[in-house]
Amino acid sequence: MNFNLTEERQMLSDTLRRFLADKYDTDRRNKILESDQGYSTEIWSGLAELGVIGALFSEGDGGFGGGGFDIAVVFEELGRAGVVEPVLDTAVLAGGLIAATGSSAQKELIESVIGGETQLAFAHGEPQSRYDLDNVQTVADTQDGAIALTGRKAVVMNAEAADHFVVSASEAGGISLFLVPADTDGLSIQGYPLISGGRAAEVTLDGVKLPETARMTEAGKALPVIEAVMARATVAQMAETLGAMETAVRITQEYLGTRQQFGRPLATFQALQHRMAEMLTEMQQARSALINAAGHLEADRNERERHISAAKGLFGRIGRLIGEESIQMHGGIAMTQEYELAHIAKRIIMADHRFGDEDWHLERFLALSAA
Amino acid sequence: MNFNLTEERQMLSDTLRRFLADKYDTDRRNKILESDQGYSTEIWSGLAELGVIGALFSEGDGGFGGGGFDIAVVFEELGRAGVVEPVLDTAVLAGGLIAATGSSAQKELIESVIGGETQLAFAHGEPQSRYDLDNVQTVADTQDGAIALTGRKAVVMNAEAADHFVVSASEAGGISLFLVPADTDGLSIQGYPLISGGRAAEVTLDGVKLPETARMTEAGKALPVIEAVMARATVAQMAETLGAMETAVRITQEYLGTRQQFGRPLATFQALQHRMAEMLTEMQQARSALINAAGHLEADRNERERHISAAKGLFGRIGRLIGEESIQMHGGIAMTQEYELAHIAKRIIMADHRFGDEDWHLERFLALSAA
Amino acid sequence: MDLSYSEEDLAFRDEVRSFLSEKLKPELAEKVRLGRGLTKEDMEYWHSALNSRGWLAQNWPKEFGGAEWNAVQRHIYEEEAARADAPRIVPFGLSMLAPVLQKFGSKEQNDYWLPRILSGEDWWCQGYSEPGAGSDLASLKTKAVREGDHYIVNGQKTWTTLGQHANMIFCLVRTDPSAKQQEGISFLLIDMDTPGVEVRPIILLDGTHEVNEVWFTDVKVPVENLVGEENKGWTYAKYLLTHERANIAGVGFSTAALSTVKRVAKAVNDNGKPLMQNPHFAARLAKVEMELMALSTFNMRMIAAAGAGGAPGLEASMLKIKGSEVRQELNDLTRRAIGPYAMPFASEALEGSNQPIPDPFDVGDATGEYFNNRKISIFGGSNEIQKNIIAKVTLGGRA
Amino acid sequence: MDLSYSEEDLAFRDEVRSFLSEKLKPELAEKVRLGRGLTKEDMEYWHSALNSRGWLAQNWPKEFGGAEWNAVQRHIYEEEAARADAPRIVPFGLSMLAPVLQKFGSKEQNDYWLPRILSGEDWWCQGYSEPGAGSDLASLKTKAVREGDHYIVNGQKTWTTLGQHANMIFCLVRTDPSAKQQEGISFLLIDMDTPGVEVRPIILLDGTHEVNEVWFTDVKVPVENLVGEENKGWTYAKYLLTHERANIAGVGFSTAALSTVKRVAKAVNDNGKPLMQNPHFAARLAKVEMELMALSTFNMRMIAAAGAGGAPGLEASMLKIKGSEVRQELNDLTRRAIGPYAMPFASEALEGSNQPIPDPFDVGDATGEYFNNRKISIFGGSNEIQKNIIAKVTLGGRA
Repeated sequence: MNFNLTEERQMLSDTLRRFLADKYDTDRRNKILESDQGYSTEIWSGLAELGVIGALFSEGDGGFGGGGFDIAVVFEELGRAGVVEPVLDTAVLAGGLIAATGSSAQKELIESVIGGETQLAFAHGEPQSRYDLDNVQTVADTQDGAIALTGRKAVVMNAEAADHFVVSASEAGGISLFLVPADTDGLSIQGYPLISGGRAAEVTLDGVKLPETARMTEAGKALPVIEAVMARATVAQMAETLGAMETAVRITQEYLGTRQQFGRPLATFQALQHRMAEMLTEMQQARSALINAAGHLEADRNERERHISAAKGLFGRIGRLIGEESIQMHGGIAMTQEYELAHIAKRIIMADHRFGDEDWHLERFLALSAA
Repeated sequence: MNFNLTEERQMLSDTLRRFLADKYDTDRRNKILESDQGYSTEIWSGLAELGVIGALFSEGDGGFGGGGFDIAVVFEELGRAGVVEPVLDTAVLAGGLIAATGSSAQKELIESVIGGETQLAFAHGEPQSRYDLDNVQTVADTQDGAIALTGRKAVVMNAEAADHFVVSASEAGGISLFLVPADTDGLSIQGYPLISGGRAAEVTLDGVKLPETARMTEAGKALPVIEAVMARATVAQMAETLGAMETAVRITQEYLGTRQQFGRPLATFQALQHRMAEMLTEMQQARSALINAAGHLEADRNERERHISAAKGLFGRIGRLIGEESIQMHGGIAMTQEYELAHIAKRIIMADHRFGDEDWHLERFLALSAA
Repeated sequence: MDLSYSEEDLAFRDEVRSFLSEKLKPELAEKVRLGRGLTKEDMEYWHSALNSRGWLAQNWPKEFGGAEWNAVQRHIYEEEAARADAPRIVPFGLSMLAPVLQKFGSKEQNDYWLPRILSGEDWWCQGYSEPGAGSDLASLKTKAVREGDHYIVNGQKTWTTLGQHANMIFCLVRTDPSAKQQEGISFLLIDMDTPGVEVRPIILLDGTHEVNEVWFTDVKVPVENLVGEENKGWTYAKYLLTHERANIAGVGFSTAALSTVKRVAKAVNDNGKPLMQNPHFAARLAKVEMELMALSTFNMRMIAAAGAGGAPGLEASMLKIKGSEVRQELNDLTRRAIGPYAMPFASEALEGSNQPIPDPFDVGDATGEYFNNRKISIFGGSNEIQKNIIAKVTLGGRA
Repeated sequence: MDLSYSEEDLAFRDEVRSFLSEKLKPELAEKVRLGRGLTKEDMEYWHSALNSRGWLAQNWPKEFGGAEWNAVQRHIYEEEAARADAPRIVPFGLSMLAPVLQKFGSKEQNDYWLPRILSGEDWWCQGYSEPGAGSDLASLKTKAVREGDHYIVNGQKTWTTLGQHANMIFCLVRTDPSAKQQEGISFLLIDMDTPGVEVRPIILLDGTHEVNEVWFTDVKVPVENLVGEENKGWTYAKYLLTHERANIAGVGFSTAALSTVKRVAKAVNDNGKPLMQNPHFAARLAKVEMELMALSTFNMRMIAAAGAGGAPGLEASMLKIKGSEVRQELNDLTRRAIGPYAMPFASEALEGSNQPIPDPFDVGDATGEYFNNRKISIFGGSNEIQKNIIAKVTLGGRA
């Protein structure tokens, strides 16, 4: 057992933190939030140059990391700064799927992803699927060697910016994955902003025609790889949320220390002190759960998913606590859109709406524990 | 709508409170707790003389009350003083069943119950039944006009003191009730003390022979009346718990006001102040839930039971909070057996183990709400 | 004790129902149900409909043209209005300023201002909070200096709800800077069209514009706009804070929110079944419904006690705490229910978001409402302040 | 980062397992599993078995005859001992007094007392708390006045765990009554057979006798029983409080409690199915299991940091808070699981309760344990004190 970061990871963490402290203050981020694109091309290039995207891929795929703790280190820093750029969707989710199961031709994309030139999106969830991974009604129909995809994908993150989509569809009694260029005929997008920043879209696939080379896995066999990549994405998102919680608590501590009420700083009120102590204690639990999850990404499926669900369930509860308490302890100021905490708290709380919420993972943890 | 007590009920409440303040202090009650009998014959007679037992029966049954708010008023005072005498078991449960469904010969017992001369017990729950009312494996077998009861009853309150038992048994595809004198052959008792005071027993029925006149309801038709009387008993127990919560909070407030730590009274520490404010708020919720339950005892079955389950579910949560918080805010002193709060807190918390706990009523509330 | 309605109560309920079904336009109810921002015209329409029926000033004494409803009537209206998705009555003129004028104002002030509140001629907003004050209201700094027949007002108010629609604001201002905190404060009525008054929007974290900053720079206010005596404003402010308790628990809002959650939870698919049947979601919902059932009775008990001359200051604090918890929990459940569809942002303030966002469960901006309603445990005396009050009363004056 | 055990760790685990299966008598494990009170002989037996193996003084440096285990080894022992239902090691001599002696005691003191702790010749108890002090330990009043070669001790200690078995007590006493609270305190070793020492039982609310009052009336203590310097006792007491952190989270106890709950919940019938399948009970259980999984890693991280020279004072407070919450919740679940059978009272102290109480789920005195373990958030620095410490450190010295 060893709980120390390697020197490389510590360096990456430090560099990324400095970059973001320098480039990504509240004003800058609020401008990005208000922009049509929903993220900054400049920041994106900066992250790529720093090697942040490369750190999420293994050496075999052209990166220099890709382990659970690489993901955790990068996303904790992104979360700390409330970064809305689509690193998770492009690199961990869609990029991760290509790395895990793409053909060698498809894998050629990864180089430009790592270089920051290509954006990706994973179109998987559907209006009826909620958080279930195996509920896919989009259909892949093969006739005369050509594949046609028909269906609707819900709340697809980064859809407008994506150059390519990884799309899931029902086929051969299971789920298949396809790599679909964004400009393919029949694929249409209705985009909108998200309350915690960034943009998503409803994606309609109206008989989207694809060659056999678009196929990523053997027909109907994609579910295990989707689950494995989702596990990595969940670790990324939890790390991001942990970073955001650190920021929420830091801002709240600073506010309590300076804001005067009834002639003394809020930090001297014991009721608030004890609630702050509880928040700090819960954050240690969250960090420990994240370590458990990241440390079991290479374990067998049941063990891996049990740790993922235990951790994500805990993050649901703790995230709500930290998000709500940091707003409440501030009072009115935290209710304003332009205040740093408002954005951070929204990211923390809305994290429960991706990759399964607290109850969904509770149910899953029970099922996995009984198995 | 009207939330005031009638003058009679207010008088009964005042009289009973004075009687108990006078006769039932901590020392006296601790002696009762340590006694073999587990309750005081003298207190019992005193309660009967005051009319406390009569207030739980309707005029038609020889009492002068019997409404939901009569029950609530009496038991709130009993709970306030942490009374362990078996009023609930003798008068509300077994007595209530006799009043509700006994033959006229059986009902003659009520006079001596009201007079304080007769003790009763309701032998219904079984080792496998947990809180379910309809899970009865004790069998009533009728041959040649004689009934034989065989089975085991679990945690039967007041069994050792009871002169008569109301016993439930399976018959004719349903549940029947029988009135069984305690000295009937084949009925044996293994008694033990209870952690919150009073005594109970495991009751074995080994071919207990009864005449047809022992029967209380039409064969197999007793469940609705059991449920209705249980609803009254649940109101009684919630009122008792509310009274106990009032005492727990009062003792805690007094302690916080006098106990010095770091040079000032505990009551000046804001973290404790806020927790006390939360306890007081929750107690108002409990009182309101009790009023809802008591006020719906005469409603139709579904409406009545829905309010009972809503209230008892709430009492489970709030009781645990008040019990645990009042101990915690005291510190060590509340951990000692002889301190008033220890007994009161145990009664509050153990109330969750009768008539269905928080989760059981949650489940039931959901079923009743869907119906 | 008796929990049932009398014949008269039932007849009144029928009156309310038929009024609502007649006057509440479906488009307006729809807006309320989906939590969409109401326009000034929407609110004015509803006030005018109630006023025509004599039901706008529900708590005013009859002598001032009020309906003077009893506790049960107010409860019935609240319940029916929530069930029908009627807009809430904007409280600033009707139930905040008016009781203060009726109790402490001059006859001239009452004769002039009260009819204008009823007719909608004046739209009032509240100038209490200041940026530096927060929960510590008495530390306010906005100054009013007497010069001849006028006060000259300088300072800044904040969190002024619907100030963008208002033409009048009632303010707490400091008239004696040398007095101790709670002394030296006066209660002043200010015309917002006076030169030197400036309203600046505050965008809340859900993207809505409902609160404002109001800045005063050398604003001239006629002395006849002083309510009561100079330097006694704190007394009036406290009266205002403790007076309007009827709806402090927000039972009506929560009742409506509960029915929304249930409707949505029946419509959402959760792994092949309605989410309503998911035991964990169902448990959350049942728990908050149990709380609401108790809260509703708690609220009625307190209204009844207040009506009978009781003064439930302590219980009002408890109602506010529990009421906010219940409502916030219900808002949490709605956003929870819709899963990934909780993420789209329906902000008024954001570019590109004038397009409709996807709303497959017909629930409106559930997430926005969740975030927006974090305010109900903060504004109007935070839950922490309420707990201080409860502790002060129950732990023997210590705080 | 690496969460897996090394080869050496795994070998050590096998050693621990075979030791436990050899030395832990089934009757003793059964008593531990059912939470029955252990006799003095039971505890002495277990100490002696560990001592023979060289594993009694797990944290002592080798120079003093200790095992000097690293963090992982201690964690492994803790886990395996809990799994096997081994008795806990009575900590007063071994992990409370001994580290103080080793750091601040004289060579003579160490040479004399340490071997007697290992051999079991002395049974130590702790004289810290006083009736008037509680969490405010520094306000203690027990006085020791120097007279020639002795101190004369007068006063009263309370909550003295297992004091009924002890022949020695280490005490904090006030030697300079004129000094400020935390100064003027000394650390004294007192033979309980000295005239004037009286031990009185305290019966806890679960009916057990595990704590005591200890009264001192003109008790003569030789000056060589002073540890370190006079009036420096507070430093040693703080060292003691911050030193023994390895098991502060009680992960081993909670792991055992979790397996008890699971076993019982599978055996209990809930409306025709095992209670384990009741979604509400299962949810409670899953939630606390998730917490325990995280807590276990949190605990390991802190042990590792402490082993690497870190000083996790803040985190120790957090571990104590969360550890007590997890354990108390598990105790709650066990009593909850057994339904009506939670009510019987297995008190040692009550007449007529020597008969066995019904225990159909073979769980022992679950309710007693639930009530008894309310203490873990109270004793040894209450959770409120822990939160004060956390706030003091993290909110910049304010408290």
